[in-house]
Amino acid sequence: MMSLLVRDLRLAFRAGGGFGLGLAFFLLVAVLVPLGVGPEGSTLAKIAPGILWVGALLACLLSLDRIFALDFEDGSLDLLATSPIPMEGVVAVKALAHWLVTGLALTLVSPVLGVLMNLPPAGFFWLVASLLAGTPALSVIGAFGAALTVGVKRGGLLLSLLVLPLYVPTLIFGAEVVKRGAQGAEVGTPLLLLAGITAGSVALLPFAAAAAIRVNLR
Amino acid sequence: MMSLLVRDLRLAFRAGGGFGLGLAFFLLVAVLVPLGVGPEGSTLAKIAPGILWVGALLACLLSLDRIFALDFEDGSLDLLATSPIPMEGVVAVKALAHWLVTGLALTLVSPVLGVLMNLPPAGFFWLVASLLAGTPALSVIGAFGAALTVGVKRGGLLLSLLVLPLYVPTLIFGAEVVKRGAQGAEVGTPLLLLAGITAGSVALLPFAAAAAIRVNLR
Amino acid sequence: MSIWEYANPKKFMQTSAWALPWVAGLAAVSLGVGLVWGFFLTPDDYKQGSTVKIIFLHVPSAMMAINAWVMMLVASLIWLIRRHHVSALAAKAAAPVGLTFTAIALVTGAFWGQPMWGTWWAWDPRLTAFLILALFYLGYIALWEAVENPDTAADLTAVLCMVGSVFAVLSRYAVKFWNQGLHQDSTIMKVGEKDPIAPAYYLPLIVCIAGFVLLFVALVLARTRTEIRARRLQALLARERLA
Amino acid sequence: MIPDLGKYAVAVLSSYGLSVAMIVGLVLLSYVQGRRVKRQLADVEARQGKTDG
Amino acid sequence: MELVVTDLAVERGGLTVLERLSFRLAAGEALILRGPNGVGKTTLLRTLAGLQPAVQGTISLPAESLTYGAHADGLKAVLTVRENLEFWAAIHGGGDVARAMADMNLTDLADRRAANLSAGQKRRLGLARLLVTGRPIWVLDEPTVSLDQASVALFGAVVRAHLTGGGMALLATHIDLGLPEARVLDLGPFRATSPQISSGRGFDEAFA
Amino acid sequence: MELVVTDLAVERGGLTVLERLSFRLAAGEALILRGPNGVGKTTLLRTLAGLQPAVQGTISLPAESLTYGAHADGLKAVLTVRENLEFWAAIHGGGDVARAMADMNLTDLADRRAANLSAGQKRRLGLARLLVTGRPIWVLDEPTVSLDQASVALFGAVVRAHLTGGGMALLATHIDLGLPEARVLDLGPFRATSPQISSGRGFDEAFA
Ligand code: HEM
Ligand SMILES: Nc1ncnc2c1ncn2[C@@H]1O[C@H](COP(=O)(O)OP(=O)(O)OP(=O)(O)O)[C@@H](O)[C@H]1O
Ligand SMILES: Nc1ncnc2c1ncn2[C@@H]1O[C@H](COP(=O)(O)OP(=O)(O)OP(=O)(O)O)[C@@H](O)[C@H]1O
Ligand SMILES: [Mg+2]
Ligand SMILES: [Mg+2]
Repeated sequence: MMSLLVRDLRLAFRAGGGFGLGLAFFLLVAVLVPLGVGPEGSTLAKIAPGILWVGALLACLLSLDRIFALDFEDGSLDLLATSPIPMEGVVAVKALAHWLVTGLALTLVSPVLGVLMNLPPAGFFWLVASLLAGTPALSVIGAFGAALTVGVKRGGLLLSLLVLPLYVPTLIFGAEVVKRGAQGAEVGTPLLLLAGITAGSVALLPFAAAAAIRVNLR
Repeated sequence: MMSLLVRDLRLAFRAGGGFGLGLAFFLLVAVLVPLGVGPEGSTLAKIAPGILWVGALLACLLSLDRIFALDFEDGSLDLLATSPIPMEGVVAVKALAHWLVTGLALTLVSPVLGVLMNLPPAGFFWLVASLLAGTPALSVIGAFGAALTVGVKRGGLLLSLLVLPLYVPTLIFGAEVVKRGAQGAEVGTPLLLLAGITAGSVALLPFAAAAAIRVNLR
Repeated sequence: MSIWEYANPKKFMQTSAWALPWVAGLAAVSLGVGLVWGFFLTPDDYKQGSTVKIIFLHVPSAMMAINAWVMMLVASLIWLIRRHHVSALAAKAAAPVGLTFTAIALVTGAFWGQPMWGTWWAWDPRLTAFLILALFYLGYIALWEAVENPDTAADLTAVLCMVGSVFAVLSRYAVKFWNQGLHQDSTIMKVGEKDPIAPAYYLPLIVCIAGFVLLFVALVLARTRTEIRARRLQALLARERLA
Repeated sequence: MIPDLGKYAVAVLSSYGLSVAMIVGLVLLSYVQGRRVKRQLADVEARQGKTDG
Repeated sequence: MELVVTDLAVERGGLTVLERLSFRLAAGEALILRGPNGVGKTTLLRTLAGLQPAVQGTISLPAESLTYGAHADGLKAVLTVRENLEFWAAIHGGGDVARAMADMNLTDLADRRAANLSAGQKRRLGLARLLVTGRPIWVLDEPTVSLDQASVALFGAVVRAHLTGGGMALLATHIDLGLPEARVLDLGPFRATSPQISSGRGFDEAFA
Repeated sequence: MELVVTDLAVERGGLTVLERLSFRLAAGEALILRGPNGVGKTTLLRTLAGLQPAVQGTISLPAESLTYGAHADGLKAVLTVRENLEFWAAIHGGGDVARAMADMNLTDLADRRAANLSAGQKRRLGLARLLVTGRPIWVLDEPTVSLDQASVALFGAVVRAHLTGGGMALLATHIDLGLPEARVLDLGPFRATSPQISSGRGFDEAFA
């Protein structure tokens, strides 16, 4: 399992592997929205929590189809299915690798984008905290969606359609944490719910995803 | 050339061809942003022009990598390159097909999303007009980006990174048209500039894109 | 005789061939009666004016939009556990019907909201939850369309339906948490208590609800028959190719 | 014969109109698909010498 | 150790393609599957590998004893030859990567990225993967596609060594592999006669 | 009409792989290219097809007279056999689709989607595409991969008919195509001796 994680990370960091592109996309959303919406500081400050979370979500989404599709195309997934590692483990490790190269990376750069979006100072801590608590759910739910669409040629867009509604609760609670945090209000409840969704998804969805992959391979 | 257009449209409408998924993505952005930002009507009305244009842009972006990558992978692009049709024609036709299934479709549904985003009534006409004037530029610029990245495995994210900066002027003028239109202000200048960008891109970029494809094939 | 016999396609085809005209006829009658009654023969509300007539479309379609998803969930579970092809195909057949009902609820709600709340659309939690439900329907249908092998598609969509149901419920709570909302609470089921809906509206509403239920059943039966035939057609063609 | 709908006529009529159109559309679509598939199946079964089920 | 297949039927795209197939393979034996295009060789191999369920019949083999080599090699273009092999070795609990590279004449290329290999070298790398899995039953689909004569001979030698060490091999191919000691099984006679709609057998009969 | 290649050098990945290659092919002739894996067959064919520039030397052939058949067939899985062929026919100005299907024994499959063809049928469809282009020079890279014996014979007959009608064919392969009348050119002797950094020839010399 460890070697699978190492390989996936290595692939992500090699040329064309996609590391940094999720980040770049997050950055671009944070740049484009002010361009589209206009430069007014107060409006931006108000929408910053929501837009930053939507941006993180879209950035996650864009790299989802790499999770399994590449291994499916070159036959690695067949070979992994006949290997001693259980498919649930494969899914979990691949979701973890995805989180490390997107979710974690997004979380770490998010304060910079908070500045671009004029986020009130009190919100920065909660932005990082909510992303840390919420992005693992994004990766696991995404891995489930990727598992459903692994047999479909260029399933990327179908994947978006399937996964985005599943992201709704995470998005709402995540953005709510940041919004309340920025206003200095109490954030306990949404943060707890966010963590709950993450815990539940991480515990259960790998099984559903592994089942979907087995169905798609046959 | 006509037969190429017909084939591309046919492929888009067949199972898994991707028609409708750009639309779905546009819809999803219009749904997710209010979920993130909050339900307040006045805030939404203020950011609606910008967000709708950003959504249209992202929806276009997501289907860009289909323009050439599928034909590259199955060898059709090599065969088209040795066919009597000039590569510039191939690029133009494929950009047109992309526009028909995304840009035009987005334009037609955009009023519905305007409702969701609480766009002021005066803005609806200008939303449609600006998308009609601006989305062809998105498709042509996107085709250029797709031509640059056609040899890269899973170039999708790299493509986003290359293309998004090129989209900036279109986005700014497009959103400006809608914003001014919604306020009842004068929209002539940005609309003219938008149309100018489209005309220029449509006239010149197919040549650059064709050159890029030839380089990538060899 | 076990209820599972109806999961046998042949048995299903026989029974549904017999039942379909009756259900369809009853649906047409009750919908016709209910809607005509509701549209022509009900008085205007003192507060809402003639818009109250929208209720006869809005409430039944909203209820059936949810019930259709529940039916798909049950059918998906039956498929996953007992692998009866008819139940998988019934779930597939129900999805476009559910989507249409969702769309009707949204459209009538929007036309109601314009005079009542002064806006076509508000990010009210119930409305938002419905929009998300529509997205789940879209994704479910798109997945059926995208996967070629019918058994694979049945398995994948069943799993999606289960996971999606959990997240749809989660979304409902999330959306409620996020915004308290304008939409009135459900009163239709509280008849016993204070009877808040005047009988003048209540009776035609009941007829319309019955009509929508029957319409749903009729459409699902008819569409399931089509799906079964399509499945068999596909198999026969495949056999022809191989032979 | 249309009842007096007052100032809400547009809202009520459009609701009824669109809803009925959607229902009729779905019914027609289901009917047409059903007929087409039934005919195709009958063709193939006739070709393969089988009886309908 | 033995691979025993009894009365097997396999399906592809919802139709049974092969049926009534029985054979057994003992340690040290190789079996070559032959048959025209589309007879179901790939389908059979995938079923044996456990990637898809059998329609009927039984496959008995020791757990985790089989490795599958498909048309696609499962190689990552951006990893080097050594990195590719080390990964598969680690997944299977650490085979001898250096030995496998030596056996398939890849040692000189150890630090070259798979993307810069020629088609034949890529295929050799795919075959070297079999060696690092350390599994006794090799199930290979057209293993010598795009190999030239010299490489085919190299492959023959590796298979022979594997058999001598008590391994087994099941190979599907259209061309000559240079393994005269292997038994040959022609799949033609096992073609499903009146192809059934296999996945929904109850389904089809209900209409008949 | 004639294809004349004079003192050609071709490059792949920035390195010259073949050089000093000259041959000519007249109407009605076929030439089979042979050579071990990685010698540069694919590279040569792509250069002849005009998909990449030659490092040195000249290729003279009538404009728009050549069609290239690569490993990938350029087929769309969701289109039917007929739709695929009609597309390529329309692009090349309307070849005879029905005749091409008849020649490659595809008429029965006309309305089947390419996705549901077996590997061999897919390859036959790829070869039928050559017929609808109506072009006289066929440049084919391993055309018989994954074809069984019967289909190889069918292919041989089609090529022979094409030659009889005044066409030409250039085929790269490792195996026997059943075309005894074709000349064979072994590429081994044309391997570039001291591979040059071809893309920057001035560049290379500047450092020497
Ligand atoms: C697009 C928007 C709307 C959606 C999706 C929607 C959805 C729903 C749903 C799901 C119900 C559930 C029925 C039940 O639980 O019994 C319902 C009932 C109802 N809705 Fe809406 N609604 C929308 C807009 C409106 C508007 C604008 C009004 C009027 C001001 C309205 C008035 C009602 C009424 C009166 C009921 C019946 C409640 C009862 O007595 O049970 N709705 N709606
Ligand atoms: N996606 C599909 N849908 C329906 N039928 C298919 C599909 N793929 C393959 N088939 C059919 O299944 C049968 C068996 O295919 P399989 O790939 O097992 O053949 P094979 O013996 O491996 O052929 P080859 O020699 O080309 O490798 C073929 O007749 C083919 O037409
Ligand atoms: N991407 C690449 N970068 C660098 N070198 C490459 C690349 N691809 C191929 N080569 C080298 O170019 C040479 C020629 O390759 P080419 O594909 O033309 O060979 P071929 O004769 O067609 O081989 P085969 O018999 O495998 O089809 C090979 O030695 C190969 O190692
Ligand atoms: Mg095969
Ligand atoms: Mg080659």
